[in-house]
Amino acid sequence: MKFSVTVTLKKDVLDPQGKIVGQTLKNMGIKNLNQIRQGKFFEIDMDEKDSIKAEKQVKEMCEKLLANQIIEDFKINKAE
Amino acid sequence: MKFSVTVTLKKDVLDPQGKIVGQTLKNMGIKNLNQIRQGKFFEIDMDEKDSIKAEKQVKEMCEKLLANQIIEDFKINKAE
Amino acid sequence: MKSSVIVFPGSNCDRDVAIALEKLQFKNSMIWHKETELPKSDLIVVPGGFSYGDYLRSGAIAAKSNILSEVINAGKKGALILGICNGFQILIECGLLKGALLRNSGLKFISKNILVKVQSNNNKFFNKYKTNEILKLNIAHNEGNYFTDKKHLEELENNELIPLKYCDEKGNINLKTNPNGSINNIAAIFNNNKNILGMMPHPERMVDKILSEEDGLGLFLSLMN
Amino acid sequence: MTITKNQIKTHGLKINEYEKIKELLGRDANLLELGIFSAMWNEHCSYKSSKIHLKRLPTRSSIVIQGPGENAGVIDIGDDDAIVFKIESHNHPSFIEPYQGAATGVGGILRDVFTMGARPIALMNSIHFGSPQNKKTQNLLSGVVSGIGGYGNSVGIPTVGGETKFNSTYNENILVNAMAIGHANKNKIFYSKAKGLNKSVVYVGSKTGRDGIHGATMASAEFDENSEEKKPTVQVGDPFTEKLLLEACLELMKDNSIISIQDMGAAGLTSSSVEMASKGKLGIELNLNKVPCRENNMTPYEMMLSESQERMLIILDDKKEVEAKKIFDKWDLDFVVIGKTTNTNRLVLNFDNQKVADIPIAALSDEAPLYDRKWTKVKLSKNKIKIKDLKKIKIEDALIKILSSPNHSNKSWITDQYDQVVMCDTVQKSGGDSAVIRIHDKDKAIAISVDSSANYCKADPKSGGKQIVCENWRNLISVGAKPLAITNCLNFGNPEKPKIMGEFVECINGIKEACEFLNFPVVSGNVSFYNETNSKSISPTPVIGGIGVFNNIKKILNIKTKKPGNLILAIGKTLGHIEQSAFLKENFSISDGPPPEVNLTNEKNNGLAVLKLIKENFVLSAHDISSGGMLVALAEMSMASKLGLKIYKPKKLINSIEYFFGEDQGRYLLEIDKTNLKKIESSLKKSNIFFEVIAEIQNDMFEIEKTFSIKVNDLYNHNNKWYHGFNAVN
Ligand SMILES: Nc1ncnc2c1ncn2[C@@H]1O[C@H](COP(=O)(O)OP(=O)(O)O)[C@@H](O)[C@H]1O
Ligand SMILES: [Mg+2]
Repeated sequence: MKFSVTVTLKKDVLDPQGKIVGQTLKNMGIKNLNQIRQGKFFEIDMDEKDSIKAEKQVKEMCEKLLANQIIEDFKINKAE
Repeated sequence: MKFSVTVTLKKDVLDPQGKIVGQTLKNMGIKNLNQIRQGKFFEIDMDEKDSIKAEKQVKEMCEKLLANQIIEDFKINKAE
Repeated sequence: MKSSVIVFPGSNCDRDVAIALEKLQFKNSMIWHKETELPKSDLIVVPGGFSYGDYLRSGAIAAKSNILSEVINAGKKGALILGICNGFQILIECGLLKGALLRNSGLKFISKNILVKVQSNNNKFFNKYKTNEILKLNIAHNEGNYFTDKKHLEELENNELIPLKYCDEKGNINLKTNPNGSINNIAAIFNNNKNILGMMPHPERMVDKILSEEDGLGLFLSLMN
Repeated sequence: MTITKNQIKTHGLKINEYEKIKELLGRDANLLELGIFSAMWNEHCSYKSSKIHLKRLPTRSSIVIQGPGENAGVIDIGDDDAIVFKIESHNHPSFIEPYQGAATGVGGILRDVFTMGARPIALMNSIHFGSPQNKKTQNLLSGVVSGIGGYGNSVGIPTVGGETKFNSTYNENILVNAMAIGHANKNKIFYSKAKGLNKSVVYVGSKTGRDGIHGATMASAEFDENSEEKKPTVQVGDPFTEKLLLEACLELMKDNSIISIQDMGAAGLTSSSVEMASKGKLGIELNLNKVPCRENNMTPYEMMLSESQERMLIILDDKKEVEAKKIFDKWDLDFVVIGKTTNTNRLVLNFDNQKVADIPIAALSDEAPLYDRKWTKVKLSKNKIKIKDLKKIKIEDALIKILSSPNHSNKSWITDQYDQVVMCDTVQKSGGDSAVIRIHDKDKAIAISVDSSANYCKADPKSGGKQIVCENWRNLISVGAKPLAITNCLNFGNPEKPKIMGEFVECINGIKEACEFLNFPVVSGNVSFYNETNSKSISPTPVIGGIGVFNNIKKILNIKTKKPGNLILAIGKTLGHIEQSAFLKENFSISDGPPPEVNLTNEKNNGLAVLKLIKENFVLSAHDISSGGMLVALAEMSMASKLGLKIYKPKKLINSIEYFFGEDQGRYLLEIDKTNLKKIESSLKKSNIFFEVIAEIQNDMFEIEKTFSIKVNDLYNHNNKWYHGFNAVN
């Protein structure tokens, strides 16, 4: 069973990476860029048929390791 | 107009981060994890009403900066 | 005085800090991360380096290791803990210190000698320095851009919990003298009890006259007090 | 299935080479065998075009423990200490993917050094980029620099110096040469020669993936528009695993369980197993089902040709397997017995219970083609350039132009991305003439310098080859070290062209002559050919990495002037050779005429005289004079200390421009105390050394008497501008 997870910085946390990427893009001529923020993306493949159980495990993975919840939010998607 | 972009390592390209994250998750007790691979995630906000034009610009951003196409693939999603 | 240096796969300043400690007559032990018990020590050091390659978030994976639960217990009981560079990142990831260390604002690894100003010497770690003394130390990191919320920042500022701030020769603390984008030029922070210190600069790199100035010595000397 | 012409071609082999393969096998090769031959017979692994010329290099002296032929060279620095070092190119991969290319270049050279039982103690590099005006340059520069830093910083080895140059000759072929230096006990050096029958062949390190398949073939091919297609061969480095592998290997090396050990570099499992067997005159048999693989369904072809990083092959003593495995388990690394040594003198590969390849070892190594390629003499330009025919230029403007040029600008934008002091033994970082690293726990140190001068070599390969060895020797002496030995990386175009081959042969002749004269042997090296795109080749660029030793750590010098009132002494005669100078290049875009002459006798005498003065404690700071000439060297000393200089006008009837910017060889600048001048003069006169007092140290102002005066701080600012402007985000 496959999942994807996105981890993004919370709104009020500074995103130095996104900021520089944004500046660079503007310098490259993309003037109508309002904002870009950078996060992480995980593709997860579980050896688990029970989708409820699998999703619970993915949530646990996010809470315990993949995201630092003090500064980051995460979102789990079930892959088709 | 908002987009999200995922940038992932091409198949067969070594993902040292994903490897260590996977090992750590297994050590933490998630035994049924087959594989986890790590990529990047971008949230992009464009000041552009024309969705075709905006998407073209996002594609350009990916090709020129956000993804290193030698080792990475990207995917663009229009955010709701 | 007894000290313990915790070693993770990828640590690379463990030997350096051990040498500094031994130079000052600490009885030091190196503790491998897989161990489950910590010898009784007056000081626990979490050294710099790239534990687990800095993968995921620097310090995140080391923070899950066996020995860290021992370190956390010791810290809660009041043991002195010093986290340097990657060690600071680990102490943050395991919750002993609050806030976050983000990518440097220039998005580049920075390694150079910088200046920091001692904000207060009213603690176990800096009592051999004078307040407002300017120290030359070395930094070498990718993620040293300290960030925290307003409330915690006020707490830090109001309770003398920020022992070091980046500055210039004249002691100016401002954006121009900030190497990595750290909020309020913060280079080091304490927990509320001031028994746990996390710092980005490497004091152990400034203790040997043949190599450099010796501004780092004071920290180790303070700890012996 | 028979091998098609097209398959032969895509494997980088010539039809007649394949004919020879058939002859050696006594039959057609299968595809796997063809792949193995192509990997072993390509230029990168076989040195087929260079071998007969490399043989001429002097490789011995009383301090050489191991010369070329092993993973790295080894020299004796007294007591039980040995220094293990080598330089290697990673040019082609870095052009395609600068970050990973440079990073894996560093990783590869580190493994060459720790395979021999040495703990790496320093990294150096030589990187060459196209013109700053070239659109690709900025991206390549920033990628390469962060790749070098990213790898070295993470493994925890200080990157302490190197050189960075820009020239349009590298527009489509950048150079990334990395050098690693390690320290070992001289009685515990490990070699790659296999010994003993039926010994276990053990695979350790990372798993094998599909990366870099045919990387070695790529490094041996010219680029063209279709190079894009070669992209998937880029390898990704994992410095974290390298650090573990380093610690695990050094831990295992503490006892005597290793019979021989070899890293898997170019052509991975193929070249490592063949090399070990070939050196030991043995056979080797592998069961490929045992190879730790990262992906499912990998074929024998992929396994044998993969260039996945951070892997090693070890031949172990019989009874040591259990203990050895424990060490690798501790470091979470794979440790698998994949085969054994045999007496067949053949490489035999089994997969799924079938023999899938069976090749005589000698066919892959000793019988590999060797070419004595045609070469033609390089036409030398005799053109003289007359200063008075050029547009008039003020000395100070010319100086500032040079100091603020890409090639002469301060490199801190680069070096601030390298951890230069981790391991706490860095006595001198980059920025001086040589880096200096203390031998851990001892009162001794080594000096390291990396140099090249492609412009000189282009104009006159032989003289340029000599010059670069001399410059390297000078750099070591300038910090007070006694030069011991060098490694070299020879970067050239397509050797199948007689003109390029001519540059190569003559450069080697120059290097040979200088090394012999200075007793400065070559103990390791690397050749990178085919640095050529659409038939345009790079200027010949030999890079020399030299090592010197200090027996007294208190006698280490740097270029920082120390005290107002002290004098600057120039050692060596200034004739004012202006052709091929930075002055002409940066101010008039002229690069014509012959390079400065190299007089080996003067070079040696001057160098030894400087060492003697240093030994007698007369020298307070020192700098050699190289690109940019005397005035640039003086400015560099000033900028390092922020102290000014009052420089005297040349006494003789020599043109000031030629005097201050000429690039005559064999010269040094030394800071001395006035009160010692008499003693120094008489000592130098006695040994027939030419010298002149040329300046006095003062505060703040850098000036030439009655000519110009500028604040040192302004010079410094000019010198520190370019990189930041070039790499600014806005
Ligand atoms: N220019 C050179 N001068 C001296 N020795 C060289 C030179 N080029 C290569 N060698 C030697 O040839 C051997 C093979 O080199 P190489 O294929 O680069 O080794 P590896 O496979 O370990 O990278 C090494 O011992 C190396 O030192
Ligand atoms: Mg090798």
